[in-house]
Amino acid sequence: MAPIMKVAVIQFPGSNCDTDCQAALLSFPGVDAEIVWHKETSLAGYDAVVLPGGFSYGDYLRCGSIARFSPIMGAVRAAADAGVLVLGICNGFQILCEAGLLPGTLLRNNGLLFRCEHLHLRVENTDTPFTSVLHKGQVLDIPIAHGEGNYFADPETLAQIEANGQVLVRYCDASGNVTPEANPNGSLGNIAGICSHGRNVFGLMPHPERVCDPLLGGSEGRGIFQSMIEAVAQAKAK
Amino acid sequence: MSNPAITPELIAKHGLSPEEYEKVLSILGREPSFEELGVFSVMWSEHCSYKNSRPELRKFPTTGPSVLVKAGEENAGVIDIGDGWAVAFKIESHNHPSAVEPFQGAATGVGGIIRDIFTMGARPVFLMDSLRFGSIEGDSEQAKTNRRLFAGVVAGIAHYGNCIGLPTIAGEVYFDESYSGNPLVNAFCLGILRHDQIARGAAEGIGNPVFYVGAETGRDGLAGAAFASRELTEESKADRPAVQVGDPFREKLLLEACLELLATDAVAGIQDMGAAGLTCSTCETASRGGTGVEIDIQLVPQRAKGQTPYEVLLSESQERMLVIVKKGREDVVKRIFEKWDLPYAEIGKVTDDGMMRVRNGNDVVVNVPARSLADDGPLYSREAAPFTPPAPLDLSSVPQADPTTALPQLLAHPSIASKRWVWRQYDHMVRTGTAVLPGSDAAVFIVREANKILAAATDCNAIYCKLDPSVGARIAVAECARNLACSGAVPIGVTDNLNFGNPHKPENFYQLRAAVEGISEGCRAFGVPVTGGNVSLYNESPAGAIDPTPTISMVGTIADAAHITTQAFKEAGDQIYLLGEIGSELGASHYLLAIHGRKEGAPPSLDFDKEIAIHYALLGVIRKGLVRSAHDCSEGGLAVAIAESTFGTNLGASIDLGVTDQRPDVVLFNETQGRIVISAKASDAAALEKELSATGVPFCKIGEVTAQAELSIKTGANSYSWTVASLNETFERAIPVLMEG
Amino acid sequence: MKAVVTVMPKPAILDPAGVATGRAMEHLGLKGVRSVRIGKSIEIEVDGADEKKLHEIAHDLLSNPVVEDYKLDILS
Amino acid sequence: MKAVVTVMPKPAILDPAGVATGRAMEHLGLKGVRSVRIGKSIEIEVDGADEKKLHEIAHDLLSNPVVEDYKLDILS
Ligand SMILES: Nc1ncnc2c1ncn2[C@@H]1O[C@H](COP(=O)(O)OP(=O)(O)O)[C@@H](O)[C@H]1O
Ligand SMILES: [Mg+2]
Repeated sequence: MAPIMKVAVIQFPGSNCDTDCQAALLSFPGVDAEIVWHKETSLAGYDAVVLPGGFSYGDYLRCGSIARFSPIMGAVRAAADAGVLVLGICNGFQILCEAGLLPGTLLRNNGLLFRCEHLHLRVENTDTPFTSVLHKGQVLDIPIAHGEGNYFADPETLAQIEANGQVLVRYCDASGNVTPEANPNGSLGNIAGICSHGRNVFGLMPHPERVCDPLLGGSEGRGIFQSMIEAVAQAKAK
Repeated sequence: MSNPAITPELIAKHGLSPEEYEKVLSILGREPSFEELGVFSVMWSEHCSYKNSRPELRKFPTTGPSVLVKAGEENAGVIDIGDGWAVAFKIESHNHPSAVEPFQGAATGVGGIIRDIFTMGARPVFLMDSLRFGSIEGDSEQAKTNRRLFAGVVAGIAHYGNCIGLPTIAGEVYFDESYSGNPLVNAFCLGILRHDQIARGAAEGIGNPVFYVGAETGRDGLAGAAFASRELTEESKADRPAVQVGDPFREKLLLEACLELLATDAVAGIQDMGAAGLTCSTCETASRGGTGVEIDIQLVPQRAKGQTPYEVLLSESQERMLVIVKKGREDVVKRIFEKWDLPYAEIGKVTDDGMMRVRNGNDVVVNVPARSLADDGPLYSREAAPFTPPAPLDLSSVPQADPTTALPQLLAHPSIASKRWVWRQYDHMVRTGTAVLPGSDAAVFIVREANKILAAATDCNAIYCKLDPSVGARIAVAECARNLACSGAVPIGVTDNLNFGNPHKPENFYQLRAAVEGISEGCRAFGVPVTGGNVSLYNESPAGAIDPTPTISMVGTIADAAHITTQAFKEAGDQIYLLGEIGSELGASHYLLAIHGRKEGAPPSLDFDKEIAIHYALLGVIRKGLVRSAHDCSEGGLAVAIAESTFGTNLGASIDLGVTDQRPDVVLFNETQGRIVISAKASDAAALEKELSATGVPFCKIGEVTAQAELSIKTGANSYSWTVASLNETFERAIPVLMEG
Repeated sequence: MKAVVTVMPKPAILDPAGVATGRAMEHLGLKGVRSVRIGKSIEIEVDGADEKKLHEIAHDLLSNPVVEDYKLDILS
Repeated sequence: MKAVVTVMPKPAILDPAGVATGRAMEHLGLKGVRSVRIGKSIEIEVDGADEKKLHEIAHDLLSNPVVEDYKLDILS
């Protein structure tokens, strides 16, 4: 039987959450997930694309700055333009920003150190293919692991994405309050993840694929993938 | 450029003694070339030859039904874990490079141990780190230097591990003056493989081509192996250009490319280039294969122009491997390494004459029997000083500290305080297998592809080892096993890192010998083999030798996910028990050190039979589903252990130890071995007590988990209490405040 | 051709590393530190002299125009 | 006083960032890239003019003499 959703997980040189994302996706019935090498140039046949975390090209120059010129990025851009779902996690988010598929950029954490820990996210908008099964104001426990996750955009851009409801998740405390203490990296407006104007490209610094198994710290990341599956299924039903 | 003449000074500079040089002459039957002198020098250094420690290392138990590759046979030992799966793991030190350049020294230490693991054909899955620094408290220049070293080492490990995508899931950090100027940086890596994937580091098959793959050779870490085998002196600073820089990105590509290559059947042998680089890998593969290897320096990919053959041979550039390819399969290497954008070159072939032969174009610059380098190095039996056991602690000389203040002081001691500041900088969740995160006893990792649950811990209390090396080493093994038991795991193997001072000093050599004997005894008692390890000698700074530090890392397996246990209390009303005795041994304790500034007395005694009985008893009740939390008592004793079990929960504990005839400080802070604090549902209490009684191990109920987040402890007529929040704050803030102000 | 590209954070962008370094300088006894900004210096040696291409690379690859400015100096 | 400290990896030392970036430049069509080295550029504004102190800071704080060289330029 054909899968409900066939996902391409892009493997850049230096990606290291590629197989984690693949395993998380494969834990959903009806989902097929394949690793696609960055030297490929087509994404035909895939319903969704995931740019996983890691250190593409070592991230030595600037996170995501080299990966965005990879051969596959032309196909990623075309897919995004065609309305295919594109999810960038951590390094994937950085790459999407560098490629201009999402506005703004990610600066070094204001505490200057890499941070890996569980923290809380508040769901801000459920009217998207990535958050539809969640509810507004819901608090998710999802871990981060990054040294450069400090979201920045110029004031006009920021005002625009806020006004358009493009901010999908913000760092918050356990009760859902968006406070400076709950901000792990200095992100403007505690922004943890944003989507594109067209809603089909989503980038976030936290790692939903790390919380898709109760044995491994929880399953609160599943809602994001589940939302994607439903969006794809609905689109196919039409 | 012409080579220097071989003079006694040059020989001495290469660290070869006159007798060793005589041996070189008799092997060759002639004077060595400059390159050959360099090759003998690094291969016969302590770092590569273990010339001072090998006779001792033979005492380790290394065999067992689950041992697939024995210690010393290959780059890392391999242990069967069932269903056709196996693990390869090993620990390695990078102490001296980290003293000179903490960030790169630690980073390349991690890179090196990862290569040791994937050389075996295993996919690396997690890391641990064991670290020692001088005191980081106060405003002295020394403290500032120690903070700089600590920050740099942690950042270096984070840089390499995070970038390559391996979680660092456990470790330890201690601070003690003896490590000022000579920090210890020991890194551990574990990999997973199927039995039929075990790769060998042997140059098999006469005529097979020898490939160089990975990063280009530059003038990195020239003669680092020799450098690691000397004491750190002021002059060491002049060795500074010898620093190696790690490139975790390249290593990630190399790792993927090598595993992809090994999955084909094109490889006859593979060996990483670690210490002594190209030299070591060529002569070791030849020696293991019973063959010879001939290479041409001019074919080696090089980063810098104008490097001499000597430099290329001895360079310690990172992220390189030597691969012996089956003749006719060269195209497989080409295809895979081009895919991963990595340099590769055919640089020679396997020969039948047992020689390590190095050409520079048409000139032969090295022509030495490979075995003489890799296996026939000098061996020394050093003199061990007679040991006088420490006088037992005279308790009357220890003023009684008020536990109300002593407990927070202990929790704030950097060696006991939370290491979150460290492991938060490490990605400890990548590869989505970490089921128990750092901060509990042993870390637990689920290997998805093999459907196996592993646990791992690393331990060594060097104060115990300083005061009585044999007892200290035995305790290190027991503590590791205890940490595993607390997580629900059964040990399967040990790797050790022997960090000691200059072995020419008889008191240091005694420490080495006693530690090896202690570890051996411990491993025999627990029935686990030593699968490999590392020796780092000459850990001395101008102030003297470090405290002897035989770091133990132990790996275990957990049969069922339901057995995974953590140290935190779970629910109000749960009953708290102590397995083992209340104890009274205060000698060598952290209480004495942190509160009274004294490092003295005899370390606690260790009875393996009792210890093992307790571990079995604990595992038995864990498997019956009767245990909700388990945490062993280590530095700081019972009070610290109970406090730690309240952290990270919104719960408290009400404890009554009921002891009337002992000083409260002794009851709360003694470090008697073999003690574990567990909690159980009230409704399971009777069943638990019944099970435990049947095992015959000592245990007693000591209290209850409370909804109110307060810790209260009664001993005899004295009672003490603290809010959990204040203790937790003290525990969590200690290191960040020292490091960030 | 030898060239140096200097990439600096835009004036409006907060530079936490610069701030931290400025503080450390004061601790080391440098008085009156007003501002410290940390950027990158990239030295390039290349055959030929395609200055236009270099500008393109400095703009697209070496700097992130959202938050950084670059300066290209041709040394020889 | 305005000063710029340029900190570069020492010539013999591997510069992974430079290597990765050099390759990316070639992919972007810059031909004949011989070497790329990436260092830091630190702009300092400070009251007074203690050049000796600045050298000290550049050496001890801003650079790591084990693997890096620095250059101090006083702009004004
Ligand atoms: N350097 C480190 N890296 C990763 N984890 C660490 C490190 N140091 C300590 N930890 C973790 O912190 C916890 C407490 O460590 P430690 O105080 O050494 O425990 P114990 O006394 O039980 O051996 C453990 O989970 C340990 O793995
Ligand atoms: Mg423990």
